[in-house]
Amino acid sequence: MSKIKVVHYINQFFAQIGGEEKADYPAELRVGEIVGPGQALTQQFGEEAEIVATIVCGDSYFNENLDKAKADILEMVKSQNPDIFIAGPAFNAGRYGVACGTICDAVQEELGIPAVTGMYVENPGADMFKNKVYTVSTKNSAAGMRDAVKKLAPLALKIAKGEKIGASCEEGYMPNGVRVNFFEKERGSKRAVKMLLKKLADKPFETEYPMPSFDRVDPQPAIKDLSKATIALCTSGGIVPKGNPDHIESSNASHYGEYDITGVMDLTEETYETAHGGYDPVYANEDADRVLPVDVMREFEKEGVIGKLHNKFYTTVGNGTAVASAKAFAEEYAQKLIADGVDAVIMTST
Amino acid sequence: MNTGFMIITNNPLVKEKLGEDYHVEYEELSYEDTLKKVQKMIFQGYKLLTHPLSGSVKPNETPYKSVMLSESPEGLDAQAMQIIASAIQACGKFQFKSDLYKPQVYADFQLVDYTLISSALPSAESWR
Amino acid sequence: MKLEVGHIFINDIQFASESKIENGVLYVDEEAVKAIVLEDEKIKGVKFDIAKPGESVRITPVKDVIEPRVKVEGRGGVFPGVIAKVDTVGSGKTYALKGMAVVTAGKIVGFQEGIIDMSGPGAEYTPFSKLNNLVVVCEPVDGIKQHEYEKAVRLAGFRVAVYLGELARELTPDETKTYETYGIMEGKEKFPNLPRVAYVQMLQSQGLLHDTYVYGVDAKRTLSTIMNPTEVMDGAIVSGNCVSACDKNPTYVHENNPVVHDLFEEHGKTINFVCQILTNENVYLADKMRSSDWTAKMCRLLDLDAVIVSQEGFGNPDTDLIMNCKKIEAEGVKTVIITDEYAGRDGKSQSLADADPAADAVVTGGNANQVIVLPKMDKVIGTEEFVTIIAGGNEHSHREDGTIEVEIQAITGATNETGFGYLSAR
Amino acid sequence: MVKAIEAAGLPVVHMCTVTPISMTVGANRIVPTIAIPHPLGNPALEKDEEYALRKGLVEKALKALTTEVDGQTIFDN
Repeated sequence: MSKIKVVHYINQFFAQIGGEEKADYPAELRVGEIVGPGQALTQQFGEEAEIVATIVCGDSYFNENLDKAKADILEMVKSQNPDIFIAGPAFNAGRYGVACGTICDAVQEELGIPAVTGMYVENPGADMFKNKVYTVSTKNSAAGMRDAVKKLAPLALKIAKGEKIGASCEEGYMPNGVRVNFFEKERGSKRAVKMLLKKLADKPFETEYPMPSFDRVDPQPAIKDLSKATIALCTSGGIVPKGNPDHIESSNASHYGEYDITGVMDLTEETYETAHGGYDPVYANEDADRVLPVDVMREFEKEGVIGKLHNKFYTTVGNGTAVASAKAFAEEYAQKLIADGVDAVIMTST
Repeated sequence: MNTGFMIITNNPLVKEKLGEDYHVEYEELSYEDTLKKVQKMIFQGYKLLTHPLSGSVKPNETPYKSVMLSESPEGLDAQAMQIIASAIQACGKFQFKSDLYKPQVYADFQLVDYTLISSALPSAESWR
Repeated sequence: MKLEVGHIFINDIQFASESKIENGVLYVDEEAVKAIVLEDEKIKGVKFDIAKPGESVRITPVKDVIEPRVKVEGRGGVFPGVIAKVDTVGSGKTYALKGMAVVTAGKIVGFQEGIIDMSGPGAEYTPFSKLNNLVVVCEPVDGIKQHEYEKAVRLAGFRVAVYLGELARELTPDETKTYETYGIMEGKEKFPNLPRVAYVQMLQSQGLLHDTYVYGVDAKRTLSTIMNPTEVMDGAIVSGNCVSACDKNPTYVHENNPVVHDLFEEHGKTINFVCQILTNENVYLADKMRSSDWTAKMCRLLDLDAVIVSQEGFGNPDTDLIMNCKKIEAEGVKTVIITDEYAGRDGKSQSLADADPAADAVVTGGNANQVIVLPKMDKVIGTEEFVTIIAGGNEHSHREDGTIEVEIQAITGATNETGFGYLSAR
Repeated sequence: MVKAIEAAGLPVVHMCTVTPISMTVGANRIVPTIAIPHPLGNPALEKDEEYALRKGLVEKALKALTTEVDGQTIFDN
């Protein structure tokens, strides 16, 4: 049987080109070369797999020339036609982690080649990509290389061979939102008793099923002077211009709406409606101000209570839309709001 | 304020057995649409009295569902809204096979649903 | 209260002309057990079969699994309020036939589930594949109502189990285990420094094929209550439910409740196992609130430090579970909860129908939607007629080569929520 | 969603009927509203009464935005 072909992606630092001062190093394909951490991977692979090429790219270069870097690297990977693509491990290096996640995701999506990476759990790249790309959890510095490679190499082989991937705790990847069954060494009741003893002793314990996220963010400071502030309206109540021009789905929406309300003083039955499928739409269709209070905001604007009503509003449909995509929508339009100089947001929900 | 209760159902057996003595709203709907009807009423302020995922027969497996609500609106209830929303969401987890059974099996599904909703009657009657 | 449980190991079951236990072999006089089942005029006929570990045998649809026991010393008899007269059990001496079970099978309703494979991949998912099973398949008289028939089969299983248990009365157990709990003050004095722990067991209580009985009382007509954990070892709780086979507790699980046993392992060493608290899972929401209020109130009254809460069944009990957890935690009592998941075939859906940040210590019995292909078996006890449509099966369940594709929710005990099995998920 | 906006650096007030949901989605400034199908209105009222109701609610929201909070706060009076 021929060996599994691997293409390995690393940054300028692990290629021993240099540190931050060399971070603008452009993407480079080194066919037949095994560089840096590739040595450790190769050792773990044994006879089963070989690194056929290494791609080196500076972290700043990748992140600052995202489209070009991505396209170039995809071309390089394609030319080698590997069975699996491995990036990193990136440990706690933030931009490197994001690059690893980004390129693995692109390789999988655009080339249909499976990919795997590894990094420290608090690396921003982990949160961004762990649900899309198998991401091995590593220590927070390169001192954890041996340990990282021990998990990364066998997982890569399994994925390349198309074998069934076990649960995250068995394989060493970060929980990725997919629940996978496996047999524990102790029965459930025994595990419960052990967990209870730890909880009683105030020792750390690990729940087998983390509740859906209840994480909090710290509140932003209050607005000092409302009369100078630009306030934006956003809603998850699905308010859209009449006819729903962007075809926002009534549930489980795949996109959000951005609408200009320059000069709009009042939302009327003739001009606006709701696309939301989760509540009785009659009242919102009669008068969309009941969900998105443009009329009173205009009055407050006129009275000088607020500086300005932002000239765009953002709308989503809360009904059945996955938490992850709702979050992604909001992250995206929050950036637009900040860029447009908005100071605060009123979000209405049905 | 107790306004009495009613049963929203798509189960003809519930209509037949309980319709004379209780307020039963029967409509020929799917399991999921019955839950959606209940959701709409909860949004209108009807109080949810029984759990919409009563019983262990899975959604999309049994076609029948009966849910008890207050007879008139009593105000919005956040917990009820969460319960009905997750119940509707749960329908998506199970493959639809409500239409694959032999006729006799439907009678069994009706019976089990009937016993489930009936189990709420003593409590409902003692309060409402 | 102190109970000694004597274990009598059964390595084999054989039909014979006389019922007896000899050298670890259970000999069963088929005519005698037949007569016991047919005492109930609602049962027209009955067939017995033996299924052993490793055999190419499938038992389906399973109704209940029961471990034969006999009370040799102390108050009451096995299955009080159901077979024996009502009397407080849980003290004295009881013998149990280990390594075997009575399995009742056969159709009660047309969508019935419950598979026990004695070999192959399915066998790994059910704890009952490791036992020598005496299978009882009943046939009802014509025109019987499902309710009456369910009850008839339920009781027939217990009668057979009690008959077999009696065979051990004069034997000497292969090993004996002792379980003892104390009164509130007594326990406090005995273990002044050990944390006080109880087991909160939620019982399915909703209607036909969804009921559980405590000393013969239908659990949906009960308020949350407390008892000695040894009482379940004498059959104080019996099962009347089998829908959602993966996460229902057959009577066998009540008799051998794993949380009770594993808490006893720590009793007097790291914890003081105070008592067992029973609560129900009713359909009516106000009942759920009342029962969980009551549970939390008792945890406080008993000055507990921590509890383990176990669940039974799919869907609405998630609400009871979270209510219990939240309210008990609010009383300052630490909780660990045991549940199972319905995360969809792809594992990507929300696992539970309810959630709360207070539930920070969860043990899971795995994702019940996981698909498994079960091989064709040489012998089927009961009927595979329903496998095509039982929970998790579908129109393609029966494939041309005789294998069947089902979700593990159809397998008896696969994702048990008292932590009886080893399956988990991440 | 509210959380993502706040995390991005903008103060946000969540006007919603089901405040427990608002709590679970992690909003820090919460103003309870009238009803799910019409959070900022009430069709049973006359047009001008309804407008006054909405104005009152939005005023509360603006007040919330000018109030410092240390954690999740419901502005219900």
